[in-house]
Formats: sequence, structure tokens, C-alpha cells
Amino acid sequence: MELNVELVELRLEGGLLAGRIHVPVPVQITAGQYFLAASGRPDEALAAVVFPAGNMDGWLDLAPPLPSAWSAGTLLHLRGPLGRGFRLPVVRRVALAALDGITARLRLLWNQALVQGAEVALFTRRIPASLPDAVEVLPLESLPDVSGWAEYLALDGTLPQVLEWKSRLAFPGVAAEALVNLPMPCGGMGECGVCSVRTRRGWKHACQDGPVFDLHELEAL
Amino acid sequence: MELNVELVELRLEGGLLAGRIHVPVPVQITAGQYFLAASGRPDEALAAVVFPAGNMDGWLDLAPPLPSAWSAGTLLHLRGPLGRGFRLPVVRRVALAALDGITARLRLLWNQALVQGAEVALFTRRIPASLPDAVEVLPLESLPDVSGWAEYLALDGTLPQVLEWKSRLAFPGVAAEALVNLPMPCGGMGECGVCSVRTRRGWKHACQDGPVFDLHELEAL
Amino acid sequence: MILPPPGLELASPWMNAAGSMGFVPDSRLPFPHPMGAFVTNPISRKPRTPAENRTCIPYPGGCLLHTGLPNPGLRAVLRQAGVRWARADVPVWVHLLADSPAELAEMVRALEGLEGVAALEVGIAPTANGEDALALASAALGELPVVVQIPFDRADEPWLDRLAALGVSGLTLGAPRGSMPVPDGRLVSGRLLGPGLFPQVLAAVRSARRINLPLIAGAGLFQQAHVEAVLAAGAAAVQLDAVLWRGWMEG
Amino acid sequence: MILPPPGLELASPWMNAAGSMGFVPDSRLPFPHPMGAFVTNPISRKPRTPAENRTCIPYPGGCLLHTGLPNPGLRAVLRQAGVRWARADVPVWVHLLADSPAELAEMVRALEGLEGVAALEVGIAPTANGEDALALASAALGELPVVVQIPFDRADEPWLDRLAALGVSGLTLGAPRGSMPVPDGRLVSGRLLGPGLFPQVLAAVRSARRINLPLIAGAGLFQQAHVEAVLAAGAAAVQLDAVLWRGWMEG
Ligand SMILES: Cc1cc2nc3c(=O)[nH]c(=O)nc-3n(C[C@H](O)[C@H](O)[C@H](O)COP(=O)(O)OP(=O)(O)OC[C@H]3O[C@@H](n4cnc5c(N)ncnc54)[C@H](O)[C@@H]3O)c2cc1C
Ligand SMILES: Cc1cc2nc3c(=O)[nH]c(=O)nc-3n(C[C@H](O)[C@H](O)[C@H](O)COP(=O)(O)OP(=O)(O)OC[C@H]3O[C@@H](n4cnc5c(N)ncnc54)[C@H](O)[C@@H]3O)c2cc1C
Ligand SMILES: Cc1cc2nc3c(=O)[nH]c(=O)nc-3n(C[C@H](O)[C@H](O)[C@H](O)COP(=O)(O)O)c2cc1C
Ligand SMILES: Cc1cc2nc3c(=O)[nH]c(=O)nc-3n(C[C@H](O)[C@H](O)[C@H](O)COP(=O)(O)O)c2cc1C
Ligand code: FES
Ligand code: FES
Repeated sequence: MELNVELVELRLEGGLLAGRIHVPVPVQITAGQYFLAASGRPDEALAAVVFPAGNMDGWLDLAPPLPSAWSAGTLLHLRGPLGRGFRLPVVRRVALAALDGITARLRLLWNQALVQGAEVALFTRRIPASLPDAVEVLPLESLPDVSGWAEYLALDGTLPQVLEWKSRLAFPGVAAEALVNLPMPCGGMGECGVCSVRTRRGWKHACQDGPVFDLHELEAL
Repeated sequence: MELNVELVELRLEGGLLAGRIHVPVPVQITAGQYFLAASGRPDEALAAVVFPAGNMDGWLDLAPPLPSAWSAGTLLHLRGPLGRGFRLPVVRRVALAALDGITARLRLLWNQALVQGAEVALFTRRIPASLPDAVEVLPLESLPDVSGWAEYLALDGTLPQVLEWKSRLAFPGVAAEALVNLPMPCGGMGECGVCSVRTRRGWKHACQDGPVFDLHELEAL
Repeated sequence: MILPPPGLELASPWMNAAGSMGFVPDSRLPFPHPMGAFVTNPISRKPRTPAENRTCIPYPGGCLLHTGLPNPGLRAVLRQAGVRWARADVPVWVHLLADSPAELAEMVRALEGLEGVAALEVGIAPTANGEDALALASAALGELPVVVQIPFDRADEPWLDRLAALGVSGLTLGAPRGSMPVPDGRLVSGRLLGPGLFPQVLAAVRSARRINLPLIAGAGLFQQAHVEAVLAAGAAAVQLDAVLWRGWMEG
Repeated sequence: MILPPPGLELASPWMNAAGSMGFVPDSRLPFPHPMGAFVTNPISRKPRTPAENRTCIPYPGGCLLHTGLPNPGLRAVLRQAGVRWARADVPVWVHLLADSPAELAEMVRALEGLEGVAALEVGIAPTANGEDALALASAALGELPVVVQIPFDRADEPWLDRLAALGVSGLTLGAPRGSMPVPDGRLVSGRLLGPGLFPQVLAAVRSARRINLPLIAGAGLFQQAHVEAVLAAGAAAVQLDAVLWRGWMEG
């Protein structure tokens, strides 16, 4: 889908720019999918990869960080939702981990888990400003402790962060996924390959085959 | 003088960005002088040439147009005031002409003329939003008609505009000056010469010898 | 402007740059119509895996893209894309990446006679000097028209004047290369993309007019006005890159 | 990093680019101390008037500056600045602009023996090919160390490998040239300045390491990190340009 929208609201979340747009038509988004958002500004050669952090009543919240040059009123050309998002199974206990301290990209996922009636534990070094009471916040360092508890695990971070945590965790049989946050300049259109990720089934493009991957499938750089 | 200041206010004036900064120390500015203002932004290779449009109680108003990427809170490094401004004689009748439709660069000058008790006629194609009642606004096309009336004439525009109007006006014996608005990237520091202006006394640099020149001295490109 | 030779006429000056639109033309892609030609991603004889330190680093006016030019190798590309090139409603230019003239000649033979393939574009490796490049260009010559692609900052090099006499049909002035430091202190090198390259590609087109070949301006075009300017300066066609991913810029 | 030859040692790697700080060193200028050398604006034998279509056009990541390199000619510069070069507390490198080797040799003779002048920097005209440039460099050789300045996008050219054997003491990789359309439809050409050039100048430094000469990175440096990166990549010194006019950038 292609949309021309205006950035109607900007605010700081943990020191990073987050925003909100109005979408004229309802958008079906899976948590973990993303948009490519280009402003008309001549100093931005590439579209920014933007993850939704909320999708209600025609409003789409955009997770931080947004480009610092954007301001309220900036016109954006949006392409998306793109890629493959999380596949949250119907389970009772869900663990989410924000490896880089930004929790907003996981917000749609914990909302979905709560709707499905699951208990949610969020592992992070930085406590987010607003969070449903039902979500329990725990320090990132204690993530290995949930191995007996969680029936589903979702990591979110850069590829090196995801791979490093994968090597420290042992979740045999537990459904586990990772949102791999890396540059996706072409969104698959060019098959440029800069978003390449090595998996057990060969090289994959995060922009189309991800950015969410089965954690068990990911292989070292 | 060098100043690090914050852009505290931005507003649109005739569709162009104007702004305001707070200056911690009183600044002596002559109408027609300018500042070089650099933001820390990595997409602005050069400092912007910024003309003051007001200087009161520690506030400095900046005439439009300011770079469109600036926003409230932008930090600016200011160098100035630079160059030679207008030399308004004590006369009774002053004519000012905004050849490019932007009157704000002339604001300090008409205020000075009013303080000196002069009648002021402002020739412009676009009527400014706020103007003292004492300033009479007239269409730019009628500028040649004031030749018998004005005892002092100030033009403001690009070098081609100034030269074209100079050739259409005949003010023998009348004091006449022109603010020549052209790129001044180095402000004289590099003697780069891009601001060169031909005068009867040879080549001059607008950044240091101007940007205000005696209209009678200016020669064709 | 020097017109393309027979066999290489374009329905329009609009093309994409190699690496910008994948291996197969897709009519859903946001491209001005009619498209003069579709240029494939760079294809090597053997498969190339992504570069270990692949990355995309923005800088004022552009970004550095380092991918290692991954591709499954010519044989696999032909298997996957050959039929769709034949069916495409736009001429396909196959972009080839080769380490030696012999390797290139082998790839060229595999492409000759294939339906839909209108021309070969031969990428010159950053390490190749003029003699290497002329040898590569010669090795590519056969039944298909050959267009040579160089980074535009090589447009002044004297060996380019010999391409026309060899039988080459055109010259693409493509993305230049640059380097950037990465956090671990090492440098990464790759193609540069972005509107900040426009003044340089325009100057390169002017400089390359001395060469008796149709010129294709293939970097730094992000506004319609950029395209108009390079065409007015003597380019026979344009190749768009990242603007296809982000949409036109204002102004 | 290749160290400068005797007579050309620098107190620091910090210099300014020709055209950025005028004809006379001024201790009030915002420059890192100690300064390795002060480079004068380009000086020609005869006076040069400003270019008719002089202009400065911003673009994403930089600006195009076209001035025509106006200067009053060597004789007038010596009259106005000679005494101040002698008194300066920084070595002065005189940047020379010449249309022919004979003209250059004449200027060089006028500069030899002048107090305060530590080296000559010879600008290579955009139209000069390798042979022209080598002839110019030879003509400059005499009592003073000679540094050749080229646009950094020429760093790959093979003739540069012959400069060291000639007796040249250093190579400055300076601003490249670009073109832009102006409203009347014509094109204007000039030097490019701006942080968007940084990836290219860094790549040029790496490429020019093959040349057996101390390298000076002289374009695109707008952050302290840019300077550190080119020095780490092998440059012996840096020349700052528009950053001296606007101040360092963030990041
Ligand atoms: C298997 C393999 C892996 C490599 N991986 C790396 C790496 O990880 N890092 C690195 O710095 N270098 C690498 N090189 C060297 C390689 O030549 C380029 O540096 C590599 O292609 C970088 O890709 P890029 O995305 O930066 O695109 P660029 O190299 O900037 O590609 C731009 C254009 O240059 C041309 N081109 C580039 N390389 C070649 C080539 N080898 N032959 C013909 N044309 C070419 C193509 O036309 C291409 O469209 C590798 C070479 C090989 C053979
Ligand atoms: C009297 C005279 C006037 C000219 N006026 C123009 C003009 O108006 N427009 C135009 O497009 N061209 C002109 N030229 C051609 C000239 O070679 C350059 O185009 C001119 O210097 C442009 O200046 P610039 O500000 O764009 O700087 P650039 O040309 O980009 O200068 C960058 C560097 O290149 C070197 N360089 C540039 N020109 C010369 C040269 N002639 N000899 C040796 N080194 C050089 C210097 O080291 C300089 O620091 C003129 C040439 C002469 C002799
Ligand atoms: C023939 C050749 C093959 C290379 N293959 C790879 C590769 O597979 N993966 C990779 O990351 N880099 C590869 N490189 C890149 C080198 O590791 C190195 O980064 C590159 O040559 C840059 O060298 P420079 O610092 O001299 O510019 C290759 C280089 C060459 C010349
Ligand atoms: C020797 C020489 C002298 C020139 N002198 C001037 C000059 O005095 N003023 C000027 O505006 N342009 C001057 N030019 C620039 C030309 O008018 C023209 O703009 C320039 O050569 C660009 O040509 P191009 O379009 O082939 O790049 C000169 C050019 C050359 C080669
Ligand atoms: S972003 Fe280009 S292939 Fe994924
Ligand atoms: S702005 Fe450079 S000399 Fe005037």
C-alpha cells in the first residue's frame, strides 16, 4: 500500500523522536511489520524504516527513533506494511526482550498477547514511560531465568545483539522469534542484499523474509 | 562577535520563515548589517546570511527567509554583525524600496528614520503584515514618481534587481543606497570573492565593503 | 547528444541502475512509462554471498551502500529469470560483473541468443585500470550490444576514448565509491547513492561528451529537474537508483 | 603515513585549503593551534577578475562555489602581503595558479628567497591532462618544496605515480568540481564544498596511498571525526575549507 500522510504529532520517548499519523483507510498490520517512509526533504537520500507502535481508530503511532529532521507537519510517503511480522501462538506466558532498550517496536505484540489473555513479561534495561499494568517489567539481565516459564519468546535488537543473546539462551522446544533491526533501504524492491541474514535455509532478506525470523533458524554472521 | 544562541521562536511572514533569538549582551547593529548563522546540522554546509529585523530588550528578530530546516530550539552559532550598513542622513523624506517583495530587511532602517522624525514611504509589491502607521506603503511600480520628493532613497534586492532599478531612476543629488542581497558564504574570512560587486572604485566585497553600497557607485555586472 | 547505435534504440530515456530493481522487470514497480530498458542487478559467473560487513550508512546528501553485490551466479539467474526476461514488455540489459576477460566471455556466450536480452552492461571493478577495463570490454563484444559502466568520477580517464573504436555501444556513468569509518574503527567501502552526487554527475556528463558514445547518467538523480539537466547536457538516457525506492524529491 | 621531506615538516597536521582564509595569515582566525601551515588563496601571474557568473549554490550535503578565483596577481599580492608573510608565526604555503609552465616558472622565481614562504602549492587547472600537470609541476621545482593540488576525484590517475620521482614533496587532494543548472537554463561549474564529500575524500586518500608522497586531505572535512578518519587512513595533514567559515558540525 502507498500512502501520502502528514506527521501530525511528534514527541520524545526516552530521548528519541516518536510520532503519529492519521491513516484515511484501516490498515491491517502484524506486529513486527514495518513501513518505508520518505519525506520530500532533499537531505534524506533514503526512506526511513518505521515500525508501528499503535494502530487505533485511524491513528498510527510510529515507534522511535524517527529521523531528527522530521517535524510536525512533515509530509511522508509511506510504503507498507512490509515484511513478515511476529507469529504469536496462543499461549499463556509470553516473554519479550528489548535488547537495545527500545520497547516501542514490541508494543503491538504485547497488546496482542494481552488480548489473547497471556501473561506478559518485558525484559529491558530502560523502563518505558507508559505500559499496561498487566505487563511485568524485568531487567534484561534476568532474561535467561525465564527459560522454564515462557511458552513464547520474542527478541528485538540488532543482528549482533540477537545472535549474542541467542547464544546465551536455552529454550528447547519453546517458540522463539526475533525482530532483527537492520538497514532495509530498498524494502526488497531492488534485492540490494544489504539486509541479508544467514539462516538454516540459506540467505534471507530481512526486508521481505523478515524482519522477524524464527530465532532457532538464525545462524551466526 | 561570536554568539551561541537558541532559536526560541519561529513564525511565517509572507510564507517565509522568520525567527527570534535572545542575545545575552546588548548588540550594536546598524540597519543593513548581517550575521552568519550556522546550525550544527550536518546538511548545512554553509552558514546562512541572516539580517536582523528588530533589536529590542535582548531580543533579536531575524528577517525571513531563514533555512526551512530550522525549527524552534535549533542551536545557532552567530558571527556578526558584519559588513557596512545603511548611512541614513538626517533628512525629512525617506523612500525605501523592497525590490524582491521582502520588507523585513528594511525594518530597522524605517524605525531609525521614524525616530529621526522623517516621513517614510515604502515601495513594495507585497504589503507587510505589521507596519507602523507612519510608514506609507506604495506600489513598487510608482517608485520613479518619488524623484522630486525623497531626500534619501534605499533599495533592497538582488544585484540584477538593484542595477535594473538604478537604470530606471534618476535622483541627481539625492543620497541613495542599496542593500545588495547575494551569497556571502565566507563573510570576508576567505576573501573568496563570490560576493564581488563592481563599483566606480573597483571590485568590492559585499560581505565587508557592503552589503550596503552607495547606489551611485554601483556599476553594471 | 550522440544517438544509440542500431539495436540499442530506447523507447524512452528512462532506465534503472543495476542493483536498484532486482533481476526481473516488474510492471508494478514505480517507474516512468515507457521504460527505455530494464537493467538487471549485477550478475557474476559464480554465486557471490553478501559481504561480511554489508551496511548502509547515511551521510549528508547520500548514503554509502556496501553489499558485496550478492547474486546466485549466472546459471541460477538464468534458470529463475530467463523466461521472464523473454516475456517482459521492456528490453532487458543484463549487468555483468567479472574478474577476468575469460570469465566474462563465458558469461556472454551463455546470454547470446536469449530472447528479451537487448544488451549487456559490463561493470568495471574498482581495482581495474584502463587496460584491464578495455580487455573486459573487448571480451564482452559479440552478438549483443555492449555498454560499459564506470563510476562517474572516472569519466576523465583517457582510455575511455578508445571504447567507441572497439565496438562498444554506450557508456554508463554510475555510482562512485566512497569509504566511511564504522564504530569498530575499520573502514567500509561501497557505492554512494544520493542527491548530493548530482553536481558531480552533471559535470561528468559534460566531461564525457568528448567520448564518441551515447552516455547514460546513472547516479545522483533524485528530482525530475536533475533528469532534465543531464539530458540537456548531452546524456542519451538516465538510470535511476535509490529514488525508485523512496520516491521523487521536492524542488 | 609517508612523512614530509626535510623543509616541509609541519608543527601540526592542521592547515587551511587555498581559497578559505585569504592571502594573509590572521591569528584571530578560528583555527586549531598550532597551525601546520597557512595556504594562501590561489594567485595567478596577472590579475584575475571575478567570474561573470560567480555564485554559490547549496545542494544536499554541500555547495557549489564558482568565483573565477579572483586575485590581484602575484606582483600586487607580494606588495600587499609579502611583509606579513615574513612576520607570520606560521609557515606560509603560496598557492599558485598558472596557465603554462613558463608562467609558473616566472612566478616561482619571484617567490624564491622570500622570508616566511615555506612551500609552493601548485593548483592543476581542470582542463589539464597528466602531461600538462607534470610539466607544470616540473616548472615549479626550484629552491622551495612543491606540493601539487588536484581535485580528489583525480587521485586514481596513473601520472600521479611519477610526481615523487620528479622531486615533488606532497600531494593535496582538494575540492572536486561539479556543475549545476542556474535559472536561466545555463550551467555553472565550480568547486564543491561540504560534508557530503567526506566518503569520497576518504576513499581518495586510501587510493592515493600507492603514491610515494605525503598526502593532504583537502575537502569534505566538517567534523573532528572526519579529520581523525583521514589521518588514520594515511593522510599526513588536512586542509579545512568551509568548516572554517561555519564552525564544526555535530557528530
Ligand atoms: C566474492 C567477493 C566478495 C567481496 N566482498 C567484499 C567485501 O566484503 N568488502 C569489500 O570491500 N570488497 C569485497 N570484494 C571486492 C569487490 O570488488 C567490491 O568491493 C564489492 O563488490 C563491493 O560491493 P559494493 O556493494 O560495495 O558495490 P561496489 O563495489 O561499489 O559496486 C559498484 C559497481 O561496481 C562494479 N563492480 C564492483 N565490484 C566489481 C567486481 N569485482 N567486478 C566487476 N565489477 C565490479 C559493479 O558494476 C557494481 O555495480 C569482494 C569481491 C569478491 C569477488
Ligand atoms: C581569467 C580567467 C577567467 C575565467 N573565468 C571563468 C568563468 O567565469 N567561468 C568558468 O567556468 N571558467 C572560467 N575560467 C576557467 C577557469 O579555469 C576555471 O573555470 C575558474 O577558475 C573557475 O573558478 P572556480 O571558482 O569555479 O574554482 P575552480 O576552477 O573549481 O578552482 C579549484 C582549484 O582548481 C585549480 N584551478 C582552477 N582553475 C585553474 C587554472 N586556470 N589554472 C590552474 N589551476 C586552476 C586551483 O587550484 C583552484 O584552487 C576562467 C579562466 C581564466 C584564465
Ligand atoms: C578478490 C577479492 C575478494 C574479496 N572477498 C571478500 C569477501 O568474500 N568478503 C569480504 O568481506 N571481503 C572481501 N574482500 C575485501 C577485502 O577483505 C578488503 O576489505 C578489500 O580488499 C578492501 O581493501 P582496501 O582496504 O585495500 O581497500 C575481497 C577483496 C578482494 C580483492
Ligand atoms: C582560457 C579560458 C578563459 C576564460 N575566461 C572567462 C572569463 O573571463 N569569464 C568567464 O565568465 N568565463 C571565462 N571562461 C569560461 C568559459 O566562458 C566557459 O564557461 C567555460 O569554458 C566552460 O566551458 P564548458 O561548458 O565546455 O565546460 C574562460 C574559459 C577558458 C578556457
Ligand atoms: S533492503 Fe534491499 S534487499 Fe532487503
Ligand atoms: S563572502 Fe567571501 S569574500 Fe565576500
